Parts: sequence; C-alpha cells; structure tokens
Amino acid sequence: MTLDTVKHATETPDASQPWKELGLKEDEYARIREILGRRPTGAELAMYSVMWSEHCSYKSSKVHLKQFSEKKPASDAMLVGIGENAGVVDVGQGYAVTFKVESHNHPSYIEPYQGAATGVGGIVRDILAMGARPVAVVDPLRFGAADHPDTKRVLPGVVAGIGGYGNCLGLPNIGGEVVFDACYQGNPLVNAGCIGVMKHEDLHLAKASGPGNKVILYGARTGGDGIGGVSVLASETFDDTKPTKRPAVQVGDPFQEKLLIECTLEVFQEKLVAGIQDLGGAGLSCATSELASAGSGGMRVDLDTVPLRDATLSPEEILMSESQERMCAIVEPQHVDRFMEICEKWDVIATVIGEVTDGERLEIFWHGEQIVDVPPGTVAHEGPTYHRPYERPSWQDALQADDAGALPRPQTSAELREQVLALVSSPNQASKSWITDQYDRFVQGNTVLAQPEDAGVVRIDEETNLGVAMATDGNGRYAKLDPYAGAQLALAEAYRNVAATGAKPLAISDCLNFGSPEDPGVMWQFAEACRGLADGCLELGTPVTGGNVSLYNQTGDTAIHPTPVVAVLGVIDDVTRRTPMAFAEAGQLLYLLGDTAEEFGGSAWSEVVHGHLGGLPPKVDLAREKLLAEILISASRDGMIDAAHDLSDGGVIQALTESCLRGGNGARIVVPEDLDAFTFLFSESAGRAVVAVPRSEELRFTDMCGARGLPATRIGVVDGDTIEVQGEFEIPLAELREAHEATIPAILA
Amino acid sequence: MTTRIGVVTFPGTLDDQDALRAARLAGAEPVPLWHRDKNLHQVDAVVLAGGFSYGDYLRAGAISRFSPVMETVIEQARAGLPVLGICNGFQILTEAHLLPGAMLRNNHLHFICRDQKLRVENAGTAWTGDYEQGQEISVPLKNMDGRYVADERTLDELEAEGRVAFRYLDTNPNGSLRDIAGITNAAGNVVGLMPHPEHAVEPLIGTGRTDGLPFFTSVLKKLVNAS
Amino acid sequence: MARVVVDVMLKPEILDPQGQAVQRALPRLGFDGIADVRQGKRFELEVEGPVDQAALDRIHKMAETFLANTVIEDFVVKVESES
Amino acid sequence: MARVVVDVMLKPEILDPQGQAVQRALPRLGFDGIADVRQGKRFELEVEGPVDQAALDRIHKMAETFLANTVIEDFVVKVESES
Ligand SMILES: Nc1ncnc2c1ncn2[C@@H]1O[C@H](COP(=O)(O)OP(=O)(O)O)[C@@H](O)[C@H]1O
Ligand SMILES: [Mg+2]
Repeated sequence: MTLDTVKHATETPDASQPWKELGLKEDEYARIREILGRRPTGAELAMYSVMWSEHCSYKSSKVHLKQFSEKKPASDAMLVGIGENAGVVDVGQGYAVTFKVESHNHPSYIEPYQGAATGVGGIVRDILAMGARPVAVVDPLRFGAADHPDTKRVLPGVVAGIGGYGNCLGLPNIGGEVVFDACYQGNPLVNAGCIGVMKHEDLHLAKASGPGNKVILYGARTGGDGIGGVSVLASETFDDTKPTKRPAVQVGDPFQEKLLIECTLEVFQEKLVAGIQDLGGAGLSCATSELASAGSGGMRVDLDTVPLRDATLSPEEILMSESQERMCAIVEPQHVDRFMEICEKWDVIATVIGEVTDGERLEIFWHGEQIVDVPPGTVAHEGPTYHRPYERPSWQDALQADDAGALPRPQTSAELREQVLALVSSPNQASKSWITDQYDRFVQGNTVLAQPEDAGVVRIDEETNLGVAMATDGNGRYAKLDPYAGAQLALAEAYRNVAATGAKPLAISDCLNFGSPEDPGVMWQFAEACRGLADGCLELGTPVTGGNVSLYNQTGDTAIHPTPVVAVLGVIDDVTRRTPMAFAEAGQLLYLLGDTAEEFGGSAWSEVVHGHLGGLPPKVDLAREKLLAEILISASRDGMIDAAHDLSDGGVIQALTESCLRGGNGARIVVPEDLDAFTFLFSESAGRAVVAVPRSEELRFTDMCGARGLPATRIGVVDGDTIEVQGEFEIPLAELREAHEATIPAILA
Repeated sequence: MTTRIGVVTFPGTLDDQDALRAARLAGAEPVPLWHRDKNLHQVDAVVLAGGFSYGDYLRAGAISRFSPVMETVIEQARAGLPVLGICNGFQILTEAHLLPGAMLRNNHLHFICRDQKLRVENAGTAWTGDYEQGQEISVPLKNMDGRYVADERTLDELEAEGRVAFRYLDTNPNGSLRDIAGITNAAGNVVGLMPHPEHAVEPLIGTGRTDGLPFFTSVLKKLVNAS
Repeated sequence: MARVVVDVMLKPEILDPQGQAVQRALPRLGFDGIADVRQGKRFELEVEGPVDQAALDRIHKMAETFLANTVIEDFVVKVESES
Repeated sequence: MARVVVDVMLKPEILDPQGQAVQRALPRLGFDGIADVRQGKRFELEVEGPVDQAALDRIHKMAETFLANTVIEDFVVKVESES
C-alpha cells in the first residue's frame, strides 16, 4: 500500500475515501476538504473523524453545555474553568483541587473488567495532567435489574475492574453509587471520578508553546488498542456483528499507570514541563492537536519515532490508537535530559517525537514524508456543531399524571413494618458493602470518611487538617419524570451529602448519561437537564468545573432513563470536625431538619412496593438546600451535632436504618404530630436531614435553627437495640441488619 | 541519637508514605529507601510496605524479592536487623524465604478491605513488645493475595515455637490456614503480617483507631534498649 | 477419567502487562535471551466418561463461553491423558 | 526463535479456589461430567538462539527460582516449537 502523503493527496483529489465508515457525515467530509483546500490524507481523515466524533467534539451537546459558562455563578473559588482537562478550584491555604467525572459505559458492557479499569485509568490521567496528585476516586455505577442474569456478568467484572485498577494505583475509593434498574440492562453506566490536589503554583495547562520545545511521549508503548473505539463506540450503539480488525477493547496496566503518576509528579516538582496532556480518547490525534491549538499552533511530529508494541501498525492507526497509560509533555530543550533521567528512574519509556514550531500548522511525518498538514484548531476545536431538534415526548404528560400519591398505602402497622423491611432490603436500598469492600479506602492514610458515609472526606494537609469532601448523586427515576427537576435534585442531593459531613460545597462536575441525541425526546431530556443543572448551580453558587457527556446509551430504540450524575466538591477547614453518619451514642436526640410533604413520585417506596414510576419528583427548593447546608456546617464546626445523615431515596426510615446499623444503636421514634406514619417514614421530600444532638447542645442547636428559620422537629432518641416507631412497630437491629446486608451478596454470590 | 526506620519503595509500592508517617508519629526518623539502592543508609530497622510491587503480576512479591535493596535487607535481616513486612511486604518476605510459607489468592477470590480484628499471639518480637500477650486489636486489612499457606509440618513448627504472631479473630477473611494473620522468624526480628498497622496510627483517619502504633513504638523501644 | 487441558492466552494484539513485567525482570535476574514472554491461564479438567468428539465439543463450548473471554483471549483444548 | 512453555500449577495438596469456582459454576452453565478443575499459569517464552540442553537448564532454573514458587507450585518445561 502506498503511503497517502500530503503530496499524494494533492495529486489524487478524486480518490475515494472511507469517510462514511469512519463515522463522518457528507457535509463534514466536505468541510474538511474546504479547510484543507484538498482532500485529506488518510492520516488527516483519521484525525478529523475521531476528533469530530460525538465523544470528542460534543457536537450534539455543546449548544446546551454552554449554559454552564453563561450562567456561571460568581465564585472566587474557580481557578480554571471548563475547557481544560479538568477544572480547578481554590480550597484555601494555597491549595487547589481538581476533579472530574467521566463515563466508560459502552466499553464496560463489552468487557466489564477492562472497560471499568481503563475508565479509572483515564480519569486519573486527566487529573494528573492538571499538575495535581490524584488523592481519591469515586465510582457512580448503574446496572440492569439486580436479578437479571446479565447483571451477574457485568457487575462483578465492573467492580473488580474498578478495584483492580484503583487499588493498584493506591487511590482510596471514597464514594460512588450503585443503582439497579431494568432500563440499564443492555447499557450499564460506569462513571468514574477522581480528585487531585496541588499547590496553586503547580497548575499545569495543556498547551504547547515556545518554538523549539520538545514534544515527549512517555508511558506505555503504542499498540492497536481501541482503534476507532472512540468514534465507533461513542457515536453509535455497538452491534457486535461489525468486524473489527483491531481489538476494540483496551487492556489497562495499572502498574504502568502508577509509575506514570510518580514520574509525572516528579517532573512537575522539578518544573520540567511547559505543557502536558494525557492520552485518552483519540490518543495522539487528540493530544497533539489540542496541545498545538492551545499553544501557538505550530508542531512537528515524527510519527515513526513512536515506540510501538505492534510493528505492523499504520500511521493512521498510531494516530488513533487508544493504548492506555501514555502522556505527552512539552519540554524546553535544556530540560530534556533531566526529564529522561526521571523517566528512567521510574522505568517509564520516554521518546522525543517532535517539537513545537513557529508555524501555525500541525505537521506529521512518517519516515520523512509528510502525512498531515492541518491547522490544529480545526481538528481540536472546530468540529461540527449540531442544533439537534428536541421536543417534549408525547408520553411525558401521561407519565406525570400517573400520580404515585394515589397508590395504595399500608393499612395496618403490620403492613407498614413489612414495607419497611421490603424497602431496606431492596437491591437499591440495601447495603453495598459487598461491592465497596472490594475497594481500598485506607491507602494514603488520609481518609477521614468513606463509604457508606454521605460523602467521602480526605485530609489534604496534615499540619492544618484541611480536607476536601466529595459526593456523587443522580436519580434517573426522578429525571425521567422531570429532567429539569431531576438534574436539580441530583445536584441538591450531592450538595446536601457534602454538607452533611460538615464540608462547604464549592463546585461541581457532572457526567450526563443519556440516550440517542437523534431522538428528539431524548434531546429534550438532555436540554432540560442542562438547563436545570445550570440554573441550579447558579442559585447554589457552585460552578460547573467540567464534566462529561455520554450519549447513545440505549438498547435498540429504548433509551436509558436520563441520568445526570453530579459530583459536588466541598472543603472542610478542619477534618477533626467532620460529622459522621453513625448514631454512636445512646441518649442523643434525633432531629429531623426540613419539611416533609406527601411526595412519592419516583420514590423508592413506589418502586419497591408497587413497581411504579409516575407522577412528579419531589419539589426542589434550592434556597432551602442552602439554608440546610449552612446549618449542618455551622453545627459541625461548633460541635452541636454528633451525627448527620441526609435524606434522599427511601426517606426517613432508610436514613434511620443506615445510621442505627452503622452506630450499632437503636432509636425510639415518635411520628411528628402533623404527619401520618407512612408519609413520615417514606416520603422523599428534598432539603432534609436527620441529626443526632447531644442533650447538652439541644438548646443551642434548636435556637440556631429557629433563628435562621429552618424547621427542626424532634423525632426521637438514640436508644436500645431496635428501631421503634411508637404506636406502630418495632424492629430489632439484628433483623434490620440481616434484611439490609444479605440482599446483594445473595444476588451476586 | 534518633532511631532511623527505613521504608522501601519498590515500583508499585503504595503504603510507603503511610509507613513513613507511622514511623514519624512513633518518634523515629523516617528514611525512604529505594529499590535500586543496595545501601540501607544506616537505618536501624526496615519496613517493607504494602502495595502492588511490580503490579503483583507474577506472584505478589515475586519480582521485588530480587531487587538490589533486598540483597542487603536479606543479608542484614539474617544478622538481626528488625524487618517488618506489611501485606505486600509480607509477601516479599515469604518469597525471599525470610519467613516460611506462601501467600495465595484469597479463598473468596475478591480483594477485601475491612476493619479486621486480630489477636497478638506473640508479644515478644521486635515489633510487638508494646502489646500484651493475647491482646485483641483492630487494624485495616486490604488485599487480594492474603491467604497464608504452608505445609502441615511448617505450621506445627510455627505453632510449637510461638512463631504465629497474629491470628484473625471473629472471621477468617481469606482462608489463611489456622487463621494465621502474621508470623515471625525464630529470632523475632523479622515479622510479616497481612493487615496494615500503619493505617491505624491516628485518631479520625481510616478506622479512627490507633491500634497499629505499638508496632512502631515497640521497635523503637527495643532499639533504644539495645543501644 | 481423562485429563483435558484448556490453555487460555491473551490474543497476540492485546497488551499483556503480566508477561511484560516478567520479561522486564529476567535480565536483572541474569536470564538473557528471552525475546518475549506471554502469561496465560492453564485449566486442567478431569473429565468423567469417555473423551469422545461429543465431550470435546462440549469442552470447546465451555472454553468459549466461560473459561476464556473471547473478546480478548484465545484458547486451545488438548487431551492430555486418557485412562 | 523457539517457543518454550512453562506450565505452573498449584501443588495438589494446596487449595485452589479459582479452580473450584470454575468447577462449581459448570453445572449451572449446563456442563456436567467434570470431576475436578485446577487453574494454573502458562508462560510462553520466545527464546533466542538454539534451545539446547544448556538453554533448557537455564529455563528450568528460571522456572524454579522465579516463575514458580516451589513452596506451593509445581512446574513443567516444554519445548513447543523450534524454528
Ligand atoms: N460504587 C460505589 N463505590 C463507592 N462507594 C459507593 C458505591 N456505591 C455506593 N457507595 C457508597 O455507599 C454509601 C451509600 O450510597 P447511597 O445510598 O447511594 O448514598 P446516598 O443515598 O446518600 O447518596 C455512600 O457512602 C456511597 O458513597
Ligand atoms: Mg447520603
């Protein structure tokens, strides 16, 4: 096969090209020809196709995502916003934190272990590329029905992959989610988040400037992994009949990544890099074009110098390869030797593959012949923008009219008790420790709180006890009923979870998991969720620092529930003041904060007892969320509460069960006068939490709530070894524990 | 003079920083050691920390055992240098035949991370002097290959000589024979265990207990008394 | 009882970090002249009854659906001993 | 280049939970008549130069000291292909 050089392309303008197979549309191909003033070479076509794919270019989503910038709340905390590998937030004392959530949904369905593992690897490199030391990971997960046979294939593999990779990197896993719903049957959601910490001055940006600076590729050798994976996997639902020449599955090597992390942190520390970029989706195509276009534009790369694992790879394939555990650094010539020494110290292969030029074009050569000559910005940033049509689905009204409030409620105390046990033992409400015990939560010795606490908290400074907190949440059932409110409820819940530990929420990242954007109904869900999230962030004062969009999550024509997952980052000045969720001390008083209304739409109760999804999700009141958070933070700082647990799916009874079991103490509960027992126990009204108040602090605490206008209702006391709801029922903790903890092992064993 | 506790970093070691911190909190001078460097830099004791050295790819500890630093550690351990192997460090010590037996994949085949109860069965080693004989402690356990095995004769010998240093209580988390969580060599200077005392040295962090700190204070006292 | 062995190896184009780690360690241990190492799994099955074509077909099926992950692995079935 | 294979299996007296897990799963998947399963490792080494007795001795040594842990494992060295 002759090499398709730039010269050859100019001479053979009419040669037919596989743009369609590469996922490009006719007008996109025409646009590439227009940009170049000729037909693209094979290598150029590969680069454009992969960079203009949905996954890399956000072509369907970006018109909606821009609200996150347009409606950005004024916040002093933001150091770097959307657009970089990850956003960066000031957390005080000279520290900055970077964090992000990404999806690896489709690969994890095909090969659960490796798909999930490389998902963790990718997000960790993103964080590393900002100049930060990764300090913790989180993993929001969604699977098909718990009792479906395929869940038994997918879930253990995903969990083992996340654990296998994260544990081997030495990153504590401090939180996440596990949700089961038939809508994710053929399309599990594997989202992974990472938090990194740095000093302000260590911030590194992905740009290549300074002509003469060297482009260094370091880390694993390049192989045939995931070639075309980005465009094929992310832009269409996969059908496994399509023949693939190269493996679509990438295999992760966490050991290599651990070396890459240590090596990279050391070159940062010695200030040897001028710019840096991780290699993720679209591999070298992405890294070189983004580095060049964010810098002054000019870069020359000799592609034949790239160290290969497979000598038969063509230049196009090398450009598109998604081999894991690679990074690309821009290094001034005088630092190259030292850079190489550090790589050698860590057994990391490093190669100068090119240099920054004073031109404005990205030029790539193969054995001396030019195969790419493009303006890098057109590859990296000027991909197509779609204004896809969207429309409220015709079924939405009927769904909302199907009010969960009309479902039959328990008639007797015995029935109520039965439904409590059914709830806390249902797969979605049951303990997830079978899963989370496979994750190392102790490594690095800074974990203050981790699952099953409301938010993970890690210490970032041993001297001052400064710490950061993170929680991730998303409720696809709520979002299906109302995507605008659903997105806000996800935000509110994660925000509340962070505040419940005593940390102040600062900023968010998100992972927006939706069906096909070519379906106007799905597109409407997406647009609504973005609007809801942007409006919510503006009101709560928590900017969106970055995130990820995963589309085409569907099986055939059936999309998953719209599933916006929100990660909220918070800061806590003194981790010794953190509030855990366990009711650890008998005699402490239990208070319910917030208002409880009859809200059952999308609730766990409606799902578990009636298999029902309909009506409206709980009402969103962000001003109330803010007030609740302020109270929780003040109370933690001033030592007024010993435990706090946010209320979300499953309502009061779920929260009481979790806090009692964790503390090994029971509770005597009195139903508040203005509520019936059923509503009190099962409603999912937002903006609420349960706290345990030492008697000595009761007055101070209730005075504070009263003064600030937050309803605080005394609902009982920590006591005994049962949960007793007076006048209704009593359940021994042992029985609750069995119900809560046996479900998941029984399904997966 | 302060006591110097060295902690070896192999490629893929994860808990080296924690072990250095634990040494510091116990009052020792923490000294990082590097796998390629044979020189132990006059340390008075060595900790082989947890992690996945070389990815644990062949067998846990199998590749590290052949590193330059281990040549010196093996030699000096035989001469009486206190050496503590935690988790991956324990695996390295068995691969290096400083301790008998071997570590295999957990019987349930999963990585497991939990707060684990142990009984200190031998409070006479270099690393356990600050515990009471029979004391029950709780420290984090986290591993994939934690199942201790040895042949019957070796096990009987370990028992007879009081060289089972720690035993799992309540549940055996990985199928280790005779509930063995940690062992010592005959001289009592080389100790290996799967659970992680270095993760239990500060209130509020991890499980919030400090049950692991006596490992580090024990060796300190022993060394100070000896000098 | 007969022994049938199923060897499962990563496909050649798939990264084998385990084999690589072994290979990189060899020269340090003084073993030269090994150009490549791949690490895979070996299953030894004790089969009841005759190992005829039907039995082999079943084992092949088992290897394909269960012992190997054919997304990333190849396998070979061999009859090792009959008795 | 020749291929030499080193098969490493747990000693028979050592519990093999991986093999057992496979065996337990088989009937559920509809595969009967497998009395026992043991899972081990297979190393494929590409050897440079001639695979003479000296080379085999070296590989045997390598297996004994490194590829297998003879406290718990047995191994077999086989020349698979010469070229
Ligand atoms: N996949 C997971 N990885 C890590 N932690 C998880 C995972 N799934 C759930 N958790 C943790 O379990 C606890 C309970 O989860 P969940 O019920 O979803 O919390 P909440 O309802 O408060 O958001 C939380 O601490 C959460 O972080
Ligand atoms: Mg919570």
